[in-house]
Amino acid sequence: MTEMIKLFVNGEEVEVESGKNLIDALEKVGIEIPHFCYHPALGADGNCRMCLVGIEEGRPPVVPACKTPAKEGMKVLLDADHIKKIQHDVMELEFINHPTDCPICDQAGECKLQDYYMKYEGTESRMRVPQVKKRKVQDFGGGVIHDQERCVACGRCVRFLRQITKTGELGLVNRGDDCRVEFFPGRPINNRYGLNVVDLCPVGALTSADFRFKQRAWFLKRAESICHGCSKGCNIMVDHNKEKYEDDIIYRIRPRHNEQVNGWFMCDAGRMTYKSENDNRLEECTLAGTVRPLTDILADAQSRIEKASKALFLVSPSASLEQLVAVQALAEKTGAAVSAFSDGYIVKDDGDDFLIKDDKAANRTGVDLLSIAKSRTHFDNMAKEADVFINFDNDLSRSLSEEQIGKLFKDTWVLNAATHPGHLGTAMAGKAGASVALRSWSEYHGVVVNCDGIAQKFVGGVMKNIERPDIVEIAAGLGSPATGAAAAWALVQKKIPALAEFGSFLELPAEGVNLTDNEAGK
Amino acid sequence: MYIDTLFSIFALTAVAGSLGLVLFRHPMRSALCLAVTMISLAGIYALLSAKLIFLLQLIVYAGAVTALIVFIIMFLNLREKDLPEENERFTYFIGGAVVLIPVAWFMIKVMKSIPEVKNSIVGNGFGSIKEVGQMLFTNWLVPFEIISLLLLVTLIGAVVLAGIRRESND
Amino acid sequence: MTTLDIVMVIVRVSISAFVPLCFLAVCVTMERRVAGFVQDRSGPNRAGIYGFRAGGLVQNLADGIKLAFKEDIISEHVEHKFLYVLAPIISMAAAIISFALIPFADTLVLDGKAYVMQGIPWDTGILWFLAVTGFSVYGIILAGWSSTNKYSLLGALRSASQVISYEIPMGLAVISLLIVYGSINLSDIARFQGQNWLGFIPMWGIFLQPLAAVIFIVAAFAECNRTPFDLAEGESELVAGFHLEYSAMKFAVFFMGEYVAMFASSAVIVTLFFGGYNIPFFSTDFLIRNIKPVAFVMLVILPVFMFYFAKWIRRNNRSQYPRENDPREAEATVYIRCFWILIGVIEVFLLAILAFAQPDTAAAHLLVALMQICTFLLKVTLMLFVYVWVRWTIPRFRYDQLQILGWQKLLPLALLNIFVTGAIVVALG
Amino acid sequence: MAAKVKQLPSRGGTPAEKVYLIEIFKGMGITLRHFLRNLWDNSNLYVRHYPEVQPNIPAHWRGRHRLLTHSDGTPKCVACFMCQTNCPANCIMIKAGERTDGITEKMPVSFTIDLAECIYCGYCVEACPEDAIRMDTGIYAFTSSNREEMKIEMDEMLSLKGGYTEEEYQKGLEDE
Repeated sequence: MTEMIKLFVNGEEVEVESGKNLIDALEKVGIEIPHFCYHPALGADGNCRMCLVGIEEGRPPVVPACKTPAKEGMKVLLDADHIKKIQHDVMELEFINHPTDCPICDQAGECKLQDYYMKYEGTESRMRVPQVKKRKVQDFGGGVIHDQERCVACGRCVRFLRQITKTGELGLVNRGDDCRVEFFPGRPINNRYGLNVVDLCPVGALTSADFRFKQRAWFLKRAESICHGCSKGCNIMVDHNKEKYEDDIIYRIRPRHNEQVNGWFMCDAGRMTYKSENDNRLEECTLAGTVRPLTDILADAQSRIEKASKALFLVSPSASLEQLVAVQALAEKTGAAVSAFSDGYIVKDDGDDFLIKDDKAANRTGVDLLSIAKSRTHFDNMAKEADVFINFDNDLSRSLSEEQIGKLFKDTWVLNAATHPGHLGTAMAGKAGASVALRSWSEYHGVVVNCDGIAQKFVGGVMKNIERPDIVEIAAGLGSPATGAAAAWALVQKKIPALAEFGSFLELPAEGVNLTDNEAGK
Repeated sequence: MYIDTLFSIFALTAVAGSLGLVLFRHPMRSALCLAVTMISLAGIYALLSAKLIFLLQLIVYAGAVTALIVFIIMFLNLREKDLPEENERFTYFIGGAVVLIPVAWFMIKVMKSIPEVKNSIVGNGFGSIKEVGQMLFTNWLVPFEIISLLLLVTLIGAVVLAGIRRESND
Repeated sequence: MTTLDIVMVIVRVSISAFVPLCFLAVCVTMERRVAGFVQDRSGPNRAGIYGFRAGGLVQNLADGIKLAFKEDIISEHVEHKFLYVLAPIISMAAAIISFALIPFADTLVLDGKAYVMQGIPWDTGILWFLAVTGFSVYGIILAGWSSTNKYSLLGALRSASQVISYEIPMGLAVISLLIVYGSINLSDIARFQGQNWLGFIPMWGIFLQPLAAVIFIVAAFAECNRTPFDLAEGESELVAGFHLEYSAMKFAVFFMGEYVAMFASSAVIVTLFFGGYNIPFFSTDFLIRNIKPVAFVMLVILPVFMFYFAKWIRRNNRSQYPRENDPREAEATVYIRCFWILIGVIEVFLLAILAFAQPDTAAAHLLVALMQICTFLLKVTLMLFVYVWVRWTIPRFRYDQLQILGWQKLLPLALLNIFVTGAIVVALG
Repeated sequence: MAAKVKQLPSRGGTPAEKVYLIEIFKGMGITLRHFLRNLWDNSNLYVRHYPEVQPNIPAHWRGRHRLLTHSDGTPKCVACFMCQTNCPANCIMIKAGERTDGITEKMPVSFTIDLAECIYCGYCVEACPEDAIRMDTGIYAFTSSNREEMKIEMDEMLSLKGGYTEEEYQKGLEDE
């Protein structure tokens, strides 16, 4: 428990945590101090002067809030006339050369300049001299586009690349109204976290080439999710929108703050995972080559499972705990084997010591927690025995070559439930099995456990035009005791007692539940 | 001749209506069959030159009483799924019919024993409102008044019953 | 039965069956044109055949053709399809047969035989009307109930309870009238009103029983579901009430049923309170006895009337905006010529009567009967105009106001009226 | 500032008014007067004989939309989506893209208005920061036999000309 101290803001007493600067301390209790250059992950720089606050009976009487630690008994002035004048003047300074091209700026709607203009300035420009012209559309590399005119020279991007990635591609050059951000000639941004500078930029100076002009920020619906790109489980915000007459598609993925997992950032590869959610998805459910309603396929599959001497269910290591448990319960009921064989998900030497991991599966720890076998030998043995094989969205083509898959399931009836085509390679193409188009992770809710044993909930907000089933629904349709999401969650709680205290998965805390001290550590 | 034909038609519709009343499963259909029976009976009264009874049958029974029943059934808004399961209804119907056969046989016997009367149009004033009114207010005054008293008692009873129920509900 | 008997049966039945149907067009046109004029609009005046619009009557033809050829939909959710189809039939049939016992002329004497000028020559009169209008409630209930739609059901509930409630004051108002007239036979009632009171006031029901007239007319409005009592339809809250689910010809039949019911109740109101077929101040006997002067007066009046009528047509049947060779003026010319030809034919007929007919002959009887039919239809048309006029003047009642008016105002007033009338009749002996 | 409330004297209290019938007859008198006046001479109706007599469309009338162009013929629109954001009928559909002619960076790739859904509120015109969309074509009658034809595309809207001069239009805005 952090120590609490008392100080005064505008004459009113507030209690804040000690050991923090004024911006962070007061933000916790809901008092906002405007700032451009300060960012909690990058530390104080103090160059924008927007966060100047008055200290009554203090020396000096006006201090930058980002560099001033909160102290007991401090008397902070925020709405005094001279502070307001400072804020107004700083804003006016920022606007001298700012091209007010909000209509074509992607940042509009989530821009600090816009917000602060409405809150702290709100006056017409007094400038009568022409604005300084700078470069407009400058490719910074790594998918970052720079507009020098919009820049407020806060230096967040420069500091990020020096402190966090330690690559230091960018720098501030010149002084005064010629000050601008530039990369060193011939060395554009070239690292796997470069797009974070777009999020860091408080204005529209740095924009993402990928997202550029695609959507306005205020149309986007937000869903708090977990990145399924690797086992780190970065917290993300899925920004999606359903335009009139069109499908609900994701426009971008942004990192969401979680100190325990990813801090404020995420990798560029993770940001681009949205593309596979939008495009090249399976759309139809087929049985023996013809499109059939799901209920028919499930009925057929159910009768085949009952008749089969042995059935094998292959689950994905990226599936949520609920889905894993639903399939497991189905296997227990029908006497089938479950495997989570997914060696191909691990990409050797791809990870680094920051966020990217070798293991590209989101829930491998969860698979271990539920003690689902995942070894190659187990999978091979079971595949030889089985005459019904159901794949629950495991991309087997990553682990095995097409010939291997074809050989394994030569005489087996195969139901392939998948989000994308090609999970079993093309070897299965001519085979008279069944295939079901599944919901992907941006479309369902659930809980995954990351590589550090932190269980995190995610919410799927995307509603596609084509109704696809979730794995839990399919398992229930095949006769699983987990008849729905709630029943599956109850089973999860039975198997993982550390989660038992949460009534539903939505009650999991935002920062996740660390299971390391319990089962995961075993 | 045409009187006989008309009588047969009315009698048949009356019987068909009452059969429908019992046989239909949905109360709305039964109630409408009742209306058909009432109207057929009114037709038979008309054939008997009983104009007032004919009109009263139409106004009171077909127009008001049955309409009220239909109105209440509409109020309940019964759907197929609200109706009770009646699995063995046809067994009961057949059983009931079998039980009624001796009664019917007896009735036919009684009917046959009644001497035949020739159908003829009776005198001009017969069954008209004036005649019936004069009868009611001379020969039948006391029963008439007693019945009106009885109706008044029923009315008051209905009001009292409805009032009690409302209080208990509050 | 002689040939004349059969001809007379056909004539009477066809008048009582087809006149209400023909008046549908008049009603609908009047409804729309009066609504227009009351609100300073013009109403339907565009639909025409080769430019002939007949004052908006052609619009009805267009509407009728549209309704007849529209797709007739029975929704999937309608469980009782038979009752659903039966409902409009009941309401239309009840409306038409309720007109059957209303006399549209005085008893016609031909060849020494008297023919009662009603669809059905029966003497149960007003009771028949009450009995048959009671059936129209079945149509409403069945329509609302079998539509399986909450708006329809609510509309039917309102409408049915309203019709049932207002039958009581209506019947009671009739009773006080019957005490005065001493008969339930509508022919007797109409003949009674042919007399004059003190020589110059016609003994019409409205003068003898003003309170009963008000109660009866109000109740008749409610029975017809007309404004201000049309909350069964309540567009604003119930969309269209009980006929919401009906389309095409089934809807049209409901619609026609409503107007025929309106026509029939207008006819009853005219018969009970406005002297029926009687021409004011002139009884049938008087007319038959003085057939020659009557024919002469008609001979003079008709052209004069036509002259002004033609002027009115000229004034109103033209385009209200600058237009070269206005086709509407040509149209007006055609109408005026047609009317003059009609008048000419009538004049020839009247001249023949003036020249050859003797009082108390078949020709005289026929002429008087025709005049009375015209008078009756004119009176009914005026009453229909009142219906329309009220609709476009008075806003709709709230449901509780409607029931309060029916049970707490009209019912006691009707009872009071019976007592007072009875007392006066007994006192005067 | 208090809202403007006009207090009308409460009616219906006197015994004569409580009988209703008298008031009803008064009201019927009014409607009858109108009816008879118009029956006598129907030239006083407050009716425009529409297809023959065309209405005079004032400059601030909101008719069919058009997109304005710069003097060189390129669209003024910068695809800021303000009109789409403000559209209460949700009938504007824009797709934005890169602009290469050097005027700005962004322009619409497609700009569709579904006239069947438009309610002609004029919010798009008011919201536009570039004066790129106006409803001053003076076209008020347009019909189609199917819904697809009611969608108008960017090219068509760009080719439409305004129905008024600039002065008339500006004056119309003031009148509004």
